[in-house]
Amino acid sequence: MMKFFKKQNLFCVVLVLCFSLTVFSFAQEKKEEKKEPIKIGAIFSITGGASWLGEPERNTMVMYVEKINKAGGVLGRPIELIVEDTEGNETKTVNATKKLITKDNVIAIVGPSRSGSTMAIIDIPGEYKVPLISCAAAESIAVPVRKYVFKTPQKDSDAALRILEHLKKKGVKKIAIMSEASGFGDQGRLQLKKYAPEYGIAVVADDTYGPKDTDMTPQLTKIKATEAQAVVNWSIVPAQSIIPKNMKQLGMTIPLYQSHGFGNPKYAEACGEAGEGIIFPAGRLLACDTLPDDHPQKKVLMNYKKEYEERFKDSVSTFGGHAYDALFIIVEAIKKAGVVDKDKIRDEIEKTKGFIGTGGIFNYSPEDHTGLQKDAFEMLTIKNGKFVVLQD
Amino acid sequence: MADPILELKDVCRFFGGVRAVDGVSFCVSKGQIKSIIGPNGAGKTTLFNVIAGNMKPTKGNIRLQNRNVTMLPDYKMASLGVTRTFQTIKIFSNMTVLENVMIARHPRSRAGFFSAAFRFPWMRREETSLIRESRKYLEFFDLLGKADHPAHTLPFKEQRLLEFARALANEPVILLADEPAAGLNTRETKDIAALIKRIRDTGVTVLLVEHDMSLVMDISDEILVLDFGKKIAEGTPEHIRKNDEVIAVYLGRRAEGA
Amino acid sequence: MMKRNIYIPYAVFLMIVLLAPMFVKNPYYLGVLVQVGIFSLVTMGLSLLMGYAGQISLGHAAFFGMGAYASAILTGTCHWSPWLAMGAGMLITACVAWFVGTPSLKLKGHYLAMATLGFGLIVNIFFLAEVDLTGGPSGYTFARIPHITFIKWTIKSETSSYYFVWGILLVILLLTLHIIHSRVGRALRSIHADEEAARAMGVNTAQYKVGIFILSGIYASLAGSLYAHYIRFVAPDPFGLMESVLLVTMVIVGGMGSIWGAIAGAALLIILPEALRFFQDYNILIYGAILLFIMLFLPGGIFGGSQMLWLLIRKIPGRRQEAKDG
Amino acid sequence: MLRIQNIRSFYGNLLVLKNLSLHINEGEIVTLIGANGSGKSTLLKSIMGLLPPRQGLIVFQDKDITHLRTEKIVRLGIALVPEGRHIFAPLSVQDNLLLGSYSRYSFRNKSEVMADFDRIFDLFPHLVKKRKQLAGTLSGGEQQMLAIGRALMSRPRILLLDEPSMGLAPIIVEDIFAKITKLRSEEKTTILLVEQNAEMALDISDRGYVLETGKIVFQGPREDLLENAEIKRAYLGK
Amino acid sequence: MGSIYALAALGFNIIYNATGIINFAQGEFVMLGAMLMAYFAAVLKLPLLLAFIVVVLLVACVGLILERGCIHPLKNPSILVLVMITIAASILLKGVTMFIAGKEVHGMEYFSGENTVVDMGGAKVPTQTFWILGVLGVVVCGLVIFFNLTLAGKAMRACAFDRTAASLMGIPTKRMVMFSFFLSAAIGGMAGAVIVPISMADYQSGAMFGIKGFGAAVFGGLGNNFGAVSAGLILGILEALTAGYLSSHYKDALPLAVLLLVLFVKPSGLFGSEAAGRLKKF
Repeated sequence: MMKFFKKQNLFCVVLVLCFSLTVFSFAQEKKEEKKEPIKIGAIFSITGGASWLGEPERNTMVMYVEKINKAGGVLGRPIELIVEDTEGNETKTVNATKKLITKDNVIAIVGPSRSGSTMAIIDIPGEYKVPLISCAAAESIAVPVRKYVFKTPQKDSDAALRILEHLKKKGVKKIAIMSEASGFGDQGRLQLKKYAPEYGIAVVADDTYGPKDTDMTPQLTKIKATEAQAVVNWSIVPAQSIIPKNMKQLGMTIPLYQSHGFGNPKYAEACGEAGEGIIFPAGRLLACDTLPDDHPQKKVLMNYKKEYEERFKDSVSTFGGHAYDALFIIVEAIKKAGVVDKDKIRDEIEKTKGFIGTGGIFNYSPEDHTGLQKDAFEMLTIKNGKFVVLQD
Repeated sequence: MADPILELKDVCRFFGGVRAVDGVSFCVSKGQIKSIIGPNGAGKTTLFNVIAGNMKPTKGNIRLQNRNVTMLPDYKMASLGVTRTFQTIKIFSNMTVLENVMIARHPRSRAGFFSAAFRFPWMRREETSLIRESRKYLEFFDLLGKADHPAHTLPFKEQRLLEFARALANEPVILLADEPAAGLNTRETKDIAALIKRIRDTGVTVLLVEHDMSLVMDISDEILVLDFGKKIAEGTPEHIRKNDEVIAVYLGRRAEGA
Repeated sequence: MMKRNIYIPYAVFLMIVLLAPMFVKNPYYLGVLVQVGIFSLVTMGLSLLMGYAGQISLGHAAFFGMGAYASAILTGTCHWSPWLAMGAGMLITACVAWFVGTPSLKLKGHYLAMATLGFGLIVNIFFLAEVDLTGGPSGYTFARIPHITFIKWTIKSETSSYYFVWGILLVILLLTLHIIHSRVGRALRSIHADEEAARAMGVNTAQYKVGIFILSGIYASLAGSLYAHYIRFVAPDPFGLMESVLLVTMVIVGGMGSIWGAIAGAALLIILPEALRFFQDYNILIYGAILLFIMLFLPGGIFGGSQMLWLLIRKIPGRRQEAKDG
Repeated sequence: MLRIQNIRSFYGNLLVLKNLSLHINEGEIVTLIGANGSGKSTLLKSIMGLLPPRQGLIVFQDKDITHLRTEKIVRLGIALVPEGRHIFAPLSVQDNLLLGSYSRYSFRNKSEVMADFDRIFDLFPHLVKKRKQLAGTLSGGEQQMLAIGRALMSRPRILLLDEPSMGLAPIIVEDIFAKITKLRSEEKTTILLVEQNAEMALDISDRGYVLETGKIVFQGPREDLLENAEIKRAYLGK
Repeated sequence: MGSIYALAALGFNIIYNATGIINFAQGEFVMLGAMLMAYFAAVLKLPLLLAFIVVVLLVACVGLILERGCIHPLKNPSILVLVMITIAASILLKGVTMFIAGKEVHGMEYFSGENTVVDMGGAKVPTQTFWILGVLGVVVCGLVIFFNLTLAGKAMRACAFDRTAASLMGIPTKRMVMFSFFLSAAIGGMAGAVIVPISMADYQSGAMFGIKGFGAAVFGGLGNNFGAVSAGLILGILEALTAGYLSSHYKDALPLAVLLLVLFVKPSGLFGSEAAGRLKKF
């Protein structure tokens, strides 16, 4: 009989635990409503397949919201940041968005981190009239323009254009494309294929790999057999660090171009010495110390880099920068609007002009919710394991 | 021999190189109790499986009521009236006693996914009559009082009875009983013997595999002895008891006196 | 007697479902409940397959995804009516289920698990690879999936979605309960208990197994269509292997062999992560821990557990639940 | 030698053995008869520590073994030949026997174990030719012999036999019973025999117990049991 | 790659053989092995051999803890419950790893130096491949010797076949189960440790190893170690061929489809015999 009772007790414990958890989380929210802070929501892929995006984004937001609040908040009111995790799953993203809007009553949302997730919720801001600034790069987020949806990262197509420009300058006529089988890789692949003819460049190979693959030699062997003069890889996952290694193993000497998704010092680290000489477009953040001092972004970038690295003991990545930009665009808009009103804030965001962010200088307009041009990208390369601005 | 219900002609079943059943021919007449005996591994259960359609014979011919049923799968055999009980009891433990019997009426009812989902009136009538008929069989085996008990709560002997009730509810032409006395004591074995006779008296032919010689000798009309997949003797109990070969490979000296 | 058995809980459940929106007004909570409804539909089918027929499928998210993609593509690219697309989705899924199920269900145990898992992966890779058809990894972006229209109401708001999804669920639930308590249900359970004996009773087990596989596939496909029209965006991610595993977990956590358990399991595993949002990063830990806990101490699932509790209250020394499944 | 005092054993919440007591003296063959479900196998499991009783005491050679683990009990010198034989089908005959000696095998007594092989093969000459064969390919009778041989490899002081005649042809059963008698006369092994085939079992044993629904309902020397009218009717079929 | 699948499959087999459990946390063992190896070798800069041994032992201990904590307390669990428990355990392991090691990707240099390749008939083969094959070879030989020639190995096989009978022989069955987890975790850890220079690892990479390893184990015929190794290698080769010559999209799908077909034709897996493949019902 003993065991029977024991089991029963444990069952009760579980029940009580579940129940109290739920109640607790409800109660928690009730209390907070009295302080009347300005609520800003954030949806990032903190866990799941894209956690390396969500993590720096969340960290950035948390850090700067604290900073702002310490400095007295906005319009005399503190900002309350509510961060939700998408777990890289579209259904969860939808839930998170609806929760932020209808339960937490946020006035604006930053995120999601990924294009797919953003596409999944793209109509929700419009439905509930809450401005949203996405940290995902895909062009389709801002094209066509949706009234309540903005984005901070540079456009994929601009990255593609920069790469193609550079290739043309180098006299490359034939390229091989590699891309990761994900929303990001897919978009980039399409952009490259679309614009390559305009630069007189032919795509002689087009291959993909899974985000969790660990060996790209089969694809690269295939490319090696073609006449490609350069490999352009479009990916955002760690797997891309394997490519330069594999290329070296195969004895391939043609240059490797990466997308802006390579913009994470960890990836360069993971490549080891095989990474030397990789060329890729990126925001200036990564190589901000090699920027000329008179560059308008230099101060912002250096500050952000310093603060982030001090606080989190971790190297800065461009993705965190996207969140930085989004947060300050919203803060600026609130200041300008003077009232905490979702529609007014939206209007002010749209009027943002000349805002110096980490990604570039933002100019939104009713026709353009991207805010950045292709000059926001700088061509970078890896020298001695460090990102530097490519000088030519 | 009048009226052969089941006829086997030169039936073989090989597993790789092993000849589990090797050219066995015999027939079972209507209303008979026929037993198959033989040492362990002689191919008795394999032969059962071949007849019931669980396994296809490698060679040979099986006829049921003058119809060729050699290659039919087991569930078809069941609907044609070949029903079996198992050596290790195989009742449906996740159902009630009544439901166990109702399953046996499966080939004699017709509700499918669609009609079940929408509960047409005819289907409801079918269900009611199913319950009525099934209770009749439970009554025959004195299990009616436990109709709503979960089947796995029955004591061993009653599970065996339930297996018979279920088999009978299938309205078999021929009942294949695989060691019905396994695990029963002498008294219970006698009950089973009486029961099998009763079943025979309702007009069902019975084919039996059994180790308990007292049971076999007591109730069989005819006995078939298998050894290494081959038939070594066939005949009445008296005949078998005196067969030298059978004594040598199977019965031993003691049985002579029994 | 049997009638009372199934209709009373059903009526109670009906009342709860109908009245729930009176207490839950927030669209977010309603949205979560809509998802509970959608997933319950899948787990109900899966529960029929697992709990009743005793077969396992680690590829059910594929059927779910096929329904969703069929709805998305047929309404978006081909401009079909959502209802027609839904039906077509179910038809396609049924055919695929038949095609896959016929050879797969001859397998047993881990081999069946592997076969269905492999099938699920292949379908997911198909969603990823056929960029021109499905939009590939970025999801279906060629057109917005339209709202569904029921008679004259457009199902757009959370409340209408709630009633729509749960309305469909209730109808299906009733049909499912009918199936369970019928000749077909008995045949399925007999397969679970002992396939050989079932065949010996004249049950065409192969046909029933494939039948129930198709049926559960259709449920999943229908749920997928509802999902597509509710979320209005489909991408391959939510139809992958982990989702299949999650679905199976829902059924087991809820308690195998009970349709109510399937609904309870879906509800728990949808609501739990939402409730755990509070814990941020820690939720994966807590989620894993809770799952482990349920499995360790309630192997019969929550429904098995609550039955045990009930038995205890009634002071009937019940048999141990776990002896039954397996 | 083995004394069981008032044990109560449960299957789940089902009480199977209700205050059961019995004892076995050194050198005896004791038969336990009873219907299916009367608790015979449960009793053996309780002795072996596979299903320890919740109450009561099991004493083996003045040592309390009630709650010892199975391994320990085997080491002390009790071996069970389980119902249905349970040989290791995928292993060879020799390996099966070798595993039988697991509880006392070590480098030091390797030769001793090897000598035991010969002892077993002497007892069951059938097995010699098949020592390299996989155990699963043996016939039922040979499997039963292997199972007994395997149990003997642990050099038990007392051997528990659960239904050794089950599913075997009469001629083989006779052979097995002959071996059991031989075991006692030659090896001086104490034996507890659980049998369905009551008549044959009682023939070779010294004493007997009758078990019904978890309780001993009758006990006594062989003659008493054979004479008892009730037992005759229920178990001997006379 | 195939070798890793083979190693993972072996891990599945060992636990399956001893307990009839499919341990879905097997992939996490590989992941843990990889993560720890990267940590010890790349961060702490321990000598390779020492790091390797420490890693394998640590992972094996995790296996032990898993058995003690999750499998052992269950008295009479059904197979399905066990499956779910191992899945839950793998989620937990993943979570813990995420906390301790973070979400980043970890990698390290090849054992015999970065970018060393051997030229084999025109194809360049990285040296790490030989390390992996070597480890696989050693593990396979070790297992063959253990299971066929030692008493403990035979006892484990006996345990796998019939646990009750084994305990009646005086074999400590519970310790055998524990040991099987220990062993299979150790093998998983080894696989992880040798693969990390090639593929790198993060806290999520376990799932893939798990699935592929499970696939290889099943297709090789569950419980059949020779089959597991062959099927693992075949799986790896098929993948490389598909990616190289057909479509990289379907690189994962095609080998799966091929193996599914095999399964349909021969339900007990490539090398499983009907009799040996005890089909467990869910």
